[in-house]
Amino acid sequence: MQVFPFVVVAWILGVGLYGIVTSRHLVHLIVCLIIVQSSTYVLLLGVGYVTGAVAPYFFDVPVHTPAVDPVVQALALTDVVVEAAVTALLLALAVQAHKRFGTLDPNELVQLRG
Amino acid sequence: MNPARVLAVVTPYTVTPGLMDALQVTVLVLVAAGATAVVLTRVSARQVIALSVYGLLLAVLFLTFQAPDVTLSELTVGAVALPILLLLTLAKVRRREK
Amino acid sequence: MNQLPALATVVPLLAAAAISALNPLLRARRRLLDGTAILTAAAVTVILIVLLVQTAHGDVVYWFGGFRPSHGVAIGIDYAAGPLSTGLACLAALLVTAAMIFSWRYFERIATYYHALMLTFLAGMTGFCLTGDIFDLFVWFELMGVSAYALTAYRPEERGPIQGALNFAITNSVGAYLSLSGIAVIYGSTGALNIAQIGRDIARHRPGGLVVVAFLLIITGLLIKGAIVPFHFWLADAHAVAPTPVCVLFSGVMVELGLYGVARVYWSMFGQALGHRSAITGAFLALGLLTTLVGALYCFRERHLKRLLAFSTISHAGMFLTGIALLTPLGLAGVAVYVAGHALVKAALFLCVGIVLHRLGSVNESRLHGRGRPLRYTGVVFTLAALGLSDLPPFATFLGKAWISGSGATHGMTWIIVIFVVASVLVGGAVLRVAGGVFYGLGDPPGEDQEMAREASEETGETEQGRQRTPLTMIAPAAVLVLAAIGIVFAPHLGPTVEAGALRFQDQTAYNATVLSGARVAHPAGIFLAEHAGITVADVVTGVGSAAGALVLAFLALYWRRLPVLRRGFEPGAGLVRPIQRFQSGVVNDYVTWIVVGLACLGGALAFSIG
Amino acid sequence: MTARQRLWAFLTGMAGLAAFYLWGLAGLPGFGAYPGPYGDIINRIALAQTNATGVVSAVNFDYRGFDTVGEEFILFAAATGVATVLRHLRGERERAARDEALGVNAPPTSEAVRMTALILAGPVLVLGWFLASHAQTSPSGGFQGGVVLATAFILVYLAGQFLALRRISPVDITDAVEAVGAGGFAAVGIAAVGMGLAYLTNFLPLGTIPGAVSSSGTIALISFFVGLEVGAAFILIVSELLEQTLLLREESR
Repeated sequence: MQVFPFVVVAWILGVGLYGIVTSRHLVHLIVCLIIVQSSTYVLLLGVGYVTGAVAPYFFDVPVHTPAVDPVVQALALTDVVVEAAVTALLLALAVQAHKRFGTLDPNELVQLRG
Repeated sequence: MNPARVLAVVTPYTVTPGLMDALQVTVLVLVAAGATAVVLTRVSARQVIALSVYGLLLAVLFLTFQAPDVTLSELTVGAVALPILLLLTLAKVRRREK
Repeated sequence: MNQLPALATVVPLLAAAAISALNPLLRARRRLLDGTAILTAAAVTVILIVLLVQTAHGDVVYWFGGFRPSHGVAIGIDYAAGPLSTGLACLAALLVTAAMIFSWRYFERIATYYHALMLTFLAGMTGFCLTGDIFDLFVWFELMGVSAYALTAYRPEERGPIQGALNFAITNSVGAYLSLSGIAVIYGSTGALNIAQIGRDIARHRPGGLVVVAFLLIITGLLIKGAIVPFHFWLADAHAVAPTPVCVLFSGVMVELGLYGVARVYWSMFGQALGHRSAITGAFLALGLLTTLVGALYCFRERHLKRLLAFSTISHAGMFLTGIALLTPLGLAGVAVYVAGHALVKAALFLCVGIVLHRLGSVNESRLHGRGRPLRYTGVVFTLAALGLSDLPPFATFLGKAWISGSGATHGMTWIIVIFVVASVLVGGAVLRVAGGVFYGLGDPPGEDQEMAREASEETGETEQGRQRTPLTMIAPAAVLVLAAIGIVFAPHLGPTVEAGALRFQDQTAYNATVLSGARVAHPAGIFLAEHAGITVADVVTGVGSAAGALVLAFLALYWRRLPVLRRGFEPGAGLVRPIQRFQSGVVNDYVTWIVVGLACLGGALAFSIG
Repeated sequence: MTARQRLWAFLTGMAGLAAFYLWGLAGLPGFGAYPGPYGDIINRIALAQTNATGVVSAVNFDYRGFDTVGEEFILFAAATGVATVLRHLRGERERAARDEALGVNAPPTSEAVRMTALILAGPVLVLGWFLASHAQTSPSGGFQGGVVLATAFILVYLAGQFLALRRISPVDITDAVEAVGAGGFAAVGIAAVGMGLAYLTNFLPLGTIPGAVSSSGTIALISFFVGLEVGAAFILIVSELLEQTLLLREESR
């Protein structure tokens, strides 16, 4: 249980990168990029977890109760929005790529070679 | 098992450490399976649905990691907003193919 | 309270938001829009110059939100503005100002999007240079990235920009997410996000696997942005298609920011922990020199002007990494001066290519042969800048290269100067061939390579309408930048000051003391002593030699048809095109594969050096 | 490289990278044993210093507020980028979607969908603002609130009223609202600089009851601006993509 979450993180990262490398459709590639980024959330929150601790909200719990690390959650929050922003821009590029190239297969999306 | 096994606070809803470990392990396995499923579905329309389910699984995982803020954020962005953007892009691409 | 560090990043952000908010109002008044953008960029340049003067005798540390560190633990975010980092930020602001002046009124703009994106790009660069917090570094890295992706795809009517922006965005995003994993790993071990605090904590015990993995993961995104082999493939696709003012920023300073990030992460965080092992620096030295040669070779056989300059940027990125990997203060000082000189010269070259595109509507060297004669001033500035790129003595590029190779020679690595000269001859030869062929019609037009011709032919004009006259706002910034590249060399006692800044950059204990306890350290001490930063006769001879070599190579490239003996060698890179096309394939799947393979090899090399 | 070569190169590279990655992760102090001082210190002092019971929002909008400024402008730059890339290009003329041209003003949505969408749009709007304004109390904040606000806009599209809606929320207004959101956040910081404090210092009164909606000074204000900006940015992105889908833009040959 000590290392298992980090093995899952490595697995998600590997699967995501596999998806990007073998992708034949740009939207599929962008979704695999989302998977690669989601591996960072699981890693971030896994690193900040404290066994047997409560969530860092002291509305109904006294302040000194052992709580999970809030900083990591703030970082993960910032990341979720960064992911949405980059994905939106990539999808807009995908729409234009389909208009200009007529296809969304990364192997055909080649104007500049060599 | 690491030393900090004592429970921080005991309420009627507290999950015993043993149960929490089991819960986290199962959800982690489901998340790993979800990620593999999303990557292996090559049909884009179906992949978006798989991504939405994956977003839900991640949200449950973050709940077991005691991170409600990130859960809500993953739910709204990962399970709702991103799939909508993806579906709109696919609608545009499919309409042009016709 | 010295508010300058915060203003350097917040002023462009506020201006971008204001411009975008007044979109309907400013859309019609083009002059007001350009004016505000230029004013903001100039204001940021002035702020950073004043800050640079203040950092002369010590880093200026600024804690956001007023959360100062209590007994060695930082809970807020800080800016640690040192002489080198502020200098690089100031260079970035200067280039943005020049780019905005270049695009005064003639650059095709849409509503206020172009100006807002350029200002967020500037804010991302200044934030990246000055920040002292590792996650903040990632946030500004992303802001720089997103603005750059949008600016690359500025003309979606053509296929090139779309492919360039997609390759750029996907490769840099993969790099950014790997860097973020590295940040999460180091945070999991030390529980700190402040660069100084992390550096102090991990230096306490022997570096385990975690430190090495975190180091490599964090610099992955930075190496990709710094276009180091094998992560460099995206750069040529993105640079060749971006609008000219954006190319000025990409080649002039964005690539150098990636390498500054590598230097900052090494010197302020992992240096002491990794114990400056020669195996680690050896790996980066090899990568640097490999990049120098690969970039120069690609550059010489290119016919698309913007792509040619992009490949020369890759070559120079390799030289900068070599200078950093020497770990000596003179080497780092050489890199700083070389970066400044290269940015100014490369910016001038790109602006001239922009003028050629504005007046003649094409960037294909074979098609432009001899048509550039009426552009007299542009020709003069282009040729001067081309000589600067091949490291002719009065230029700052020559000074930087002399110091790097001098420092390498004193440490027993005399072969660095050989590789540098070969690369500058190839790069200088290519750019001088363009200067001679396009602006003065010398020799015969280079062979028509159908592949490159197809790429360059699609390049439509980027300015609103072709003009018969080159407006002053286009040629003036180019001329000023080239003269500045010469002016730097004559700055009073430039050597000692830049070397003192390099020493302060390399002294991790002084950095920790300044950031965490606000101590003033008068005499920082790196791991190597400061060497004499002068110019020897040998340096001048090698400088003039490499420039002469470049001229001879250009001459051969122009007149090869009339020299029967050389016919085979100088066809338009016939021998090299096939293998190079297999690598520079333009398919993003290949680029990500190269990232993974490159990381695995680099990781293996570092693991052996520690394990 | 051919697909096969690429796959084999990737698999070997990934094997090496995964081994290297796990070798590093093995050095971590193990799942559930968070070593660091940062989180524990923040948990102890957050309520006292900012009167906010939601510590994550306190970190997001106060202790590490400058990260959030950067992240807001990442979303701002992305939305501007989407508007640049999907803009009305020179050679394109707008032609209403085929089915739209046949007098049917939207894809034929059933009455049930249209009814629920319209009924839900109001409560979703209220939920969005509830989330954005309760950053310092409960596990919510500007981000989630903003995205929920954008969902209200998508519900209206589901109800098939996109063309009607397009007239009342043209891109310019959403652009302005987004810029006001991002600019407002940066301006709150500049106000602190105006008073001689460090950028983004929490200079407003913290209120008496910890966790009340009016408590914790600038955190509530910043969360409001963030909600405005995230909502407007997502509405802008979705409407840009909607315009691409519903209103075909064919290049005039």
